[in-house]
Amino acid sequence: MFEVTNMAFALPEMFMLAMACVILLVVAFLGKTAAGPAYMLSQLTLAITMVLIYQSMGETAGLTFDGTYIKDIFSDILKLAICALNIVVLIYSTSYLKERGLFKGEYYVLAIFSTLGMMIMVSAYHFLTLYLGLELMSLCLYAMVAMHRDSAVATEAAMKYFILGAIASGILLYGMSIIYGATGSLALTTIADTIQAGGIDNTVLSFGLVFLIIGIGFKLGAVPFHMWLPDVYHGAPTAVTLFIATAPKIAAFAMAMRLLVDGLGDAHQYWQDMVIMLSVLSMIIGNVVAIAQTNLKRMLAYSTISHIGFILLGILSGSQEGYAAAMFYALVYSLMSLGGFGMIILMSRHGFEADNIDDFKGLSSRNPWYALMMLILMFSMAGIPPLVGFYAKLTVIKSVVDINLMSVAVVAVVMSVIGAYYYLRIIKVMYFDKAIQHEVLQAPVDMRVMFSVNALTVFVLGIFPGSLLALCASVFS
Amino acid sequence: MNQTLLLSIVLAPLFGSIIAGLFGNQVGRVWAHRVAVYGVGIAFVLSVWVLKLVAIDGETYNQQVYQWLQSGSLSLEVGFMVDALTAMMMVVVTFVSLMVHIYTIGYMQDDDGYARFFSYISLFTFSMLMLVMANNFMQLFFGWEAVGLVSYLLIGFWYKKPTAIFANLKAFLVNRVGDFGFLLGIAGVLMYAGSLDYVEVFAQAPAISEQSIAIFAGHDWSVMSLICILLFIGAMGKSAQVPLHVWLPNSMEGPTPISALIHAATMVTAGIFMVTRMSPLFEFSETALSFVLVIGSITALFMGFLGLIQNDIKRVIAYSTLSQLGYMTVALGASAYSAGVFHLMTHAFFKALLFLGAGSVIMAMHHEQDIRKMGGLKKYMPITYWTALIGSLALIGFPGLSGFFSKDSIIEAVHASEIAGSNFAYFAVVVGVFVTALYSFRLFFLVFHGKERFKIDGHHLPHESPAVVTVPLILLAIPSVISGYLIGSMVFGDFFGNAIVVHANHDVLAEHAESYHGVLSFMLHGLTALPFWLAMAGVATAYYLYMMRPDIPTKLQQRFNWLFRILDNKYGFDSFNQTVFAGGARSFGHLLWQVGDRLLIDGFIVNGAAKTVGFTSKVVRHVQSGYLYHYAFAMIIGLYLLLTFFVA
Amino acid sequence: MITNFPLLSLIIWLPIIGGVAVLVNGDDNPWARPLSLLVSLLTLVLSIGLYTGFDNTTYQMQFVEHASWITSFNINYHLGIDGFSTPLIILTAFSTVIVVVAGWQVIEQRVSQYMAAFLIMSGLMIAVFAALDAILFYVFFEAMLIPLFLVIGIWGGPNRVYATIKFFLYTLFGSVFLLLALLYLHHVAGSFSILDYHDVALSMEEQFWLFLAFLIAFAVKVPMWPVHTWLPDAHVEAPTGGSVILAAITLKIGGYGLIRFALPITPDASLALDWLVIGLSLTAVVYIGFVALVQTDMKKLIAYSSIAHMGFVTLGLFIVFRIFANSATGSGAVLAVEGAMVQMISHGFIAAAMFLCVGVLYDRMHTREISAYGGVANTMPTFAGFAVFFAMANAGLPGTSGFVGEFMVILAAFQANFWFAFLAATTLILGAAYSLWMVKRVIFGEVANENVAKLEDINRREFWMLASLAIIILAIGLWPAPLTEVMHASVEHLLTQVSQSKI
Amino acid sequence: MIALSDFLILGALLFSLSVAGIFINRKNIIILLMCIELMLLAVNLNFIAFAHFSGDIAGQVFVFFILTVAAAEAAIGLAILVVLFRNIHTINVADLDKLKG
Repeated sequence: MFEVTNMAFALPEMFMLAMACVILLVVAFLGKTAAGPAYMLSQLTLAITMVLIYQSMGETAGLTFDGTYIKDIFSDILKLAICALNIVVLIYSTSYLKERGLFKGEYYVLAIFSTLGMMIMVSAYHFLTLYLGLELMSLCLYAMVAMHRDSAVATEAAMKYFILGAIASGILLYGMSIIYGATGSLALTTIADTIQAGGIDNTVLSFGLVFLIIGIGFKLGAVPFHMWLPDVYHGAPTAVTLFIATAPKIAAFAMAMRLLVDGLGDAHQYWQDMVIMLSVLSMIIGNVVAIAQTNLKRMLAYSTISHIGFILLGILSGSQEGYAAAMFYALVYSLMSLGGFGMIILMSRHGFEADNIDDFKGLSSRNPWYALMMLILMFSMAGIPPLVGFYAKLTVIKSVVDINLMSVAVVAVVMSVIGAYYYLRIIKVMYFDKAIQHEVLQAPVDMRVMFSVNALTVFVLGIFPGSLLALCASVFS
Repeated sequence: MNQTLLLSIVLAPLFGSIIAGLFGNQVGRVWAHRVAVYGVGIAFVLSVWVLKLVAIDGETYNQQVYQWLQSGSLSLEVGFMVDALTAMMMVVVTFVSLMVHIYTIGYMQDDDGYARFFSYISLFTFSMLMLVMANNFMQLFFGWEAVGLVSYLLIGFWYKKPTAIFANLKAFLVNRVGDFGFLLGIAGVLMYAGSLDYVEVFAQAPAISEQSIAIFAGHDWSVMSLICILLFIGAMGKSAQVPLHVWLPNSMEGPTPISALIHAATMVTAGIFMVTRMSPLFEFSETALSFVLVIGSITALFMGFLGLIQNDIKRVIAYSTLSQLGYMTVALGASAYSAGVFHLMTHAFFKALLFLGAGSVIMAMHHEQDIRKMGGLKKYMPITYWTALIGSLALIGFPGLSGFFSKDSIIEAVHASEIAGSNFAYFAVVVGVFVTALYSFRLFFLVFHGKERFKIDGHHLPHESPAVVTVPLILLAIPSVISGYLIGSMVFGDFFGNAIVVHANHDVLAEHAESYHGVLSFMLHGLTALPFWLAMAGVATAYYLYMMRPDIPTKLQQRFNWLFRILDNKYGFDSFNQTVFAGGARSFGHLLWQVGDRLLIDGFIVNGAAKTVGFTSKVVRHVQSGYLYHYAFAMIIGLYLLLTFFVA
Repeated sequence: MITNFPLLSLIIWLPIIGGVAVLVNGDDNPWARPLSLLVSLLTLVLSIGLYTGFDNTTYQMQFVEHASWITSFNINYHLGIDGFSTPLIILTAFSTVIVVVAGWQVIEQRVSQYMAAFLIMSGLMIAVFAALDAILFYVFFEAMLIPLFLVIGIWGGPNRVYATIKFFLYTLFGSVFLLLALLYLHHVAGSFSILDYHDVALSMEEQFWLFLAFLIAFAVKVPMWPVHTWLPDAHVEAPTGGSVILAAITLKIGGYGLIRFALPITPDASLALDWLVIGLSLTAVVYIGFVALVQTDMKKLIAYSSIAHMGFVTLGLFIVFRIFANSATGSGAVLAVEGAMVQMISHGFIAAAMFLCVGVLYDRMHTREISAYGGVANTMPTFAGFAVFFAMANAGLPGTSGFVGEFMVILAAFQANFWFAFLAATTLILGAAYSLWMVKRVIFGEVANENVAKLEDINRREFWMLASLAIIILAIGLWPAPLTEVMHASVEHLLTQVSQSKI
Repeated sequence: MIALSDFLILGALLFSLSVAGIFINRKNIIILLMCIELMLLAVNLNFIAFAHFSGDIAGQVFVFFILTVAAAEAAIGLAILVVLFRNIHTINVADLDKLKG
């Protein structure tokens, strides 16, 4: 039953919760001047949390809080990734926020709270915890999108995000209720056991599954539940877009894995086809529509959708290899989009968003180094070796090939060719076009360094992907 | 006979060529021509030595120099095979080449490309020697193409002349059409003989002749006929047989020494040599032989006609060359290989002589080549006159001169031959004799006799050419006279030994060999024979028409205008090729390019696909209408789809 | 021959690292050119070591290197060469030197980037020929596109963007199917080692699809009709160096891929579908020959002639089945395959030389239109000599390397079917026609205009660049045996592989 | 005695009603918020019904959490609505169309 010792499993989350409250108080008391300290504190929090997670990484996995909460190598890795990503995200965003008068304490409070939400999602082993983590994350994100109060697009984006998000969680809950009715439990362990035992009405099960899938698909941004994604990415302040586009995707991936694999793993034959549909649609719509975009944020949004399609390929394979591939892809994707949106922030300055593709014209002559970094990121997203994006695609496609879903694999590769086109367009703009304006970068040093590190990681991981792949593989074996 | 000897024969001219060609500027004009002349000179002397070894000591040689390529069980080698045929060709080639080298010193003396020219002709000598000395088809083909290359370079030697660079392209392409067949023939040989070495292939010949191949489903053809005809197509290209003769008249755009060396004496006879060399194969296919016979006789007769109406001194001789090549081919067709080769040799001497004489005239006329603007040159340039007379007489086959023996033996051979088409061939060669005499002496009279129609541009009259020009003329005149007396051993004797294979059932020369009792009786017999009187008639007609009654030709021309126009258009071969082949190929290419590549592949498929995707993208993005209720609706549709499809 | 010294790795990584070094040196660095030249020359010298140390008697892979790379998928850094890859590697190393020399003065802007791109590309391409692990192969196979994409896009002509993106997507489209095939084979064979792929048994249907995948991937590279249209555009827009590499090496990767993958892995499908490949090859020879005839742009003309010449490669590789059917002795088959290989090597040199000639003219007059020239021989006699020589080699004149490959393939084709040989042999006429007609219009004739009159003859750098190529072309033409004997064992092995059914 | 199915049907009806309300209504964002609440209520009904008939308490506990979260959600929603109104001076759904394509 309920042992205090096991609460240590949740130590990082508890610490983060405490720190979140501290930051909240600091912000409350210091008011306007709180931003700086809040920033420092949140970075500190994330750093220490990482240390805590890392320390307990080797230790035994197990459930706590009456089986509603799990700590295993999977959760540890993803939490580490989430915190690490958010540290970088915060570094990237400061200058951007400052230039636009958004450098407020609230931003960091929300950021930390939603990070907490993500971590809870990653570790949730019970519908309830899952739902709470999801909402904690989402509500904070809604607010963050709306942070830029005077921007009409930002608030519009927030509103759309909120409404659709609410609907999605409603649908998810409905699904949960059905599964609850079918299995008589909310705990994933019990659900798994009951399904394994069999004797559940398949109709009810698949009926509930449909709603769960929609909830997952929405959070991930899979077609046809992706409609919020381009508008939000486009409308939100780039700093927030950056935030939404990276860590939450990992959390959503974790949610998908918890629900579909840990909970309903034995119902694989029911959800596989559904996921195939989402995956194929996402790859097609995402890649095709991205071609027509002129706004880089929007283009990246659609490219995200297509990447989600690839991640789903790994999940639907239902094999441990496939799960590992999906996990690898999720991590790699968040790393790449971190760089992608980071580049936009890097280029932008006060009164200039740099989110139009034409803003990158002739970059290679102005800033050869950063052009090169962006080149690496774009080729990686396109999945061209020797960059890490290639191995992500390789592994997920391999997992599909191994279960003989050749048609899906063919769609995937053809779409990756179509996708390559719009990434090439960015490179073409940077390298083959004449520059139209010649301002120098104003981004602070720490960001420049961090961005270079970010891009170079993509490159180095491309040459030595072995360790990370092995890590992901080890999680599921 | 050893390898060093043969190698030095081949490499001496090559060395000269390289020095003159690559280092012409360094060594200067004089050394350029010295090196080249010495190179060929050495080759000539050694070739004579080789001939002596073969003819007198009866040696033969056949060994590889190095292995060119080894692939699977097939081994391709570069090597030499020397027998009587080869030795004879070597001597002819090097001798004429040497003459031309010397002649060139005078003829080209004030040309900028002096060294380059020597380099080319030396290179030609090398290539021609490689061709005749080859002991396998690969090397034969190498020499075959190499002489083609040099011919290309030399016809276009004056590369500023539009006509010259048109002519050399034409020559190369037409030859390539021939080589197209030749190469296929070689491929056939390899397939059925499993080797490209002469000896091995000839050994296989009986076996091959058994087999048949179905080119078109259902029609079995004799493999041997196929191979031989394909090989002969190559010969048609090189030896300018109808319809692949079109390049030779244009080739006269090249400097005159070239016309003498390449386009009269040696290269154009490569085809004759090749067929003779392949006699072990051709003997097995009467089909091929009669094909050869008919093509040859057509060339012999109809090309002769064209010679009648040419006014360019070199073109007249060129058409005469075509017709004479026809004679040789006829001989081959009649299995009288030795007669054909014999004529090849004599023709080489007197035709080279005629061309060089023409060159000498042209120099005197300051590069005026129209015979209507000449005349009466006899008194200005006696040496040229007398040598030219010897040459012409030899050409028309005046008894006692070389041409008489070779041509007569051919005519007799054809007369005796029984294979299909031999009757027509006989008619052709006999009529040909008259025609030959007519155009030859038309030329001769118009140039050297009658009134002087050229304008003397004030200061100096035409004068005899320098020694470097006249000496070769004299040196060539000698064999033009005496070489005929070799007929005893070359045609009726066993000079060629087993280099030439003739099957008993069409060994036409054998019959004559019995009735051959020495040169004198042959000549006496010739005096009573029809060809001789035809020739005389031709000469008489020429004298009457162009010396006594110059008005008649013009009248005839008006009277038979249609005939004249046919001849003037050279039977329309050139215009046909220009429009159908050249033009046709270009427009066909345009069609494929514009319609096939541009429109269908690129337009529809490639860019079409890209456009489609782009268009779809533009359309689909409007689904993202921006309206919340559409977004929600999309989700509901998704829900609906999932529910309908997947709820078990 | 198993040696401990990692010669192959050295040859692969030396240019890549050297390229990076050049790149970081920056553009205004005077050492960019000499350094690149040094690196490329060093690579060439080392690669010759491969030839001298090569053991002709065995088909086994040599200079093998094996190291674990991606353990979780058992993907290895597995290198090795046989008779097919060795000549191609040397060709690559040589072409790189030529390219560096060719760009010496011509490239003014972004010199180090230019040189670096080519050095890195050369390393990657050598690796493609040496890779024995499917994924390793694919990685280099694709990675090679990146520098080429940039080279064409940055230093290319006016329409470069269309050309380079077309080229990239075209080839990418082809290669993704290769990836699928490789993954499927791993699924069946349980390993990514190409050599294991050779031995795995496959049903006819599997082979059929795998073969199509291979064919799409490599047909685009070769390129075979009708997926050739990227090549003329790419060539026309690419800088001289780009064209040289494109023609000399990238096309060869297509042929090499067919040898390494399609034939040994799916022999039965190759047998069943050889009519397709043979048909396309002959189409390439004839159709493309006519198209080349009417080109008005010199580079386009040479590009089309490249396609026609590569037609002989694919023809030679796939007539072997018909030859086996016709004759008991596979001698003709050996001839065919070796002919294809020789044709690849020789085309590498000849096409490179032709493009360099065009480059020489382009650097002086900045146009590639044939009509803009005429009578170049008057002002550039030495160059004219080279141009005519290379044109003759392109037309397959005996004594030049261009002849050897075509000769071998045509001889072999006759043993497969008379009409194959017949159509293939049309290149004697067409090849001569388009090559020499161009020469006639560009080189010969009176000086066409004052620009031509102003031309000055090639300088020492250009002279040695062209001379070295001329010497090699002549050497191979006069004595191809040293080239072919390297491949005998491998060819024999390949033929045994294709003659055994896998079903 | 009311059967489980009756509750479920009612829940389903409420759910569909709310869904319909969301995409049929094109006037007022407030109504959207209400529809969302309705959706959550439908879910709650399901949970309670299942909990009751399976005699398991967890479902009812879940409902309490849902209610609280719903409240927080509504708060955030309204806050965003206020900001939105400040910017575009309307709460008409059809006017939220700056972002599209």
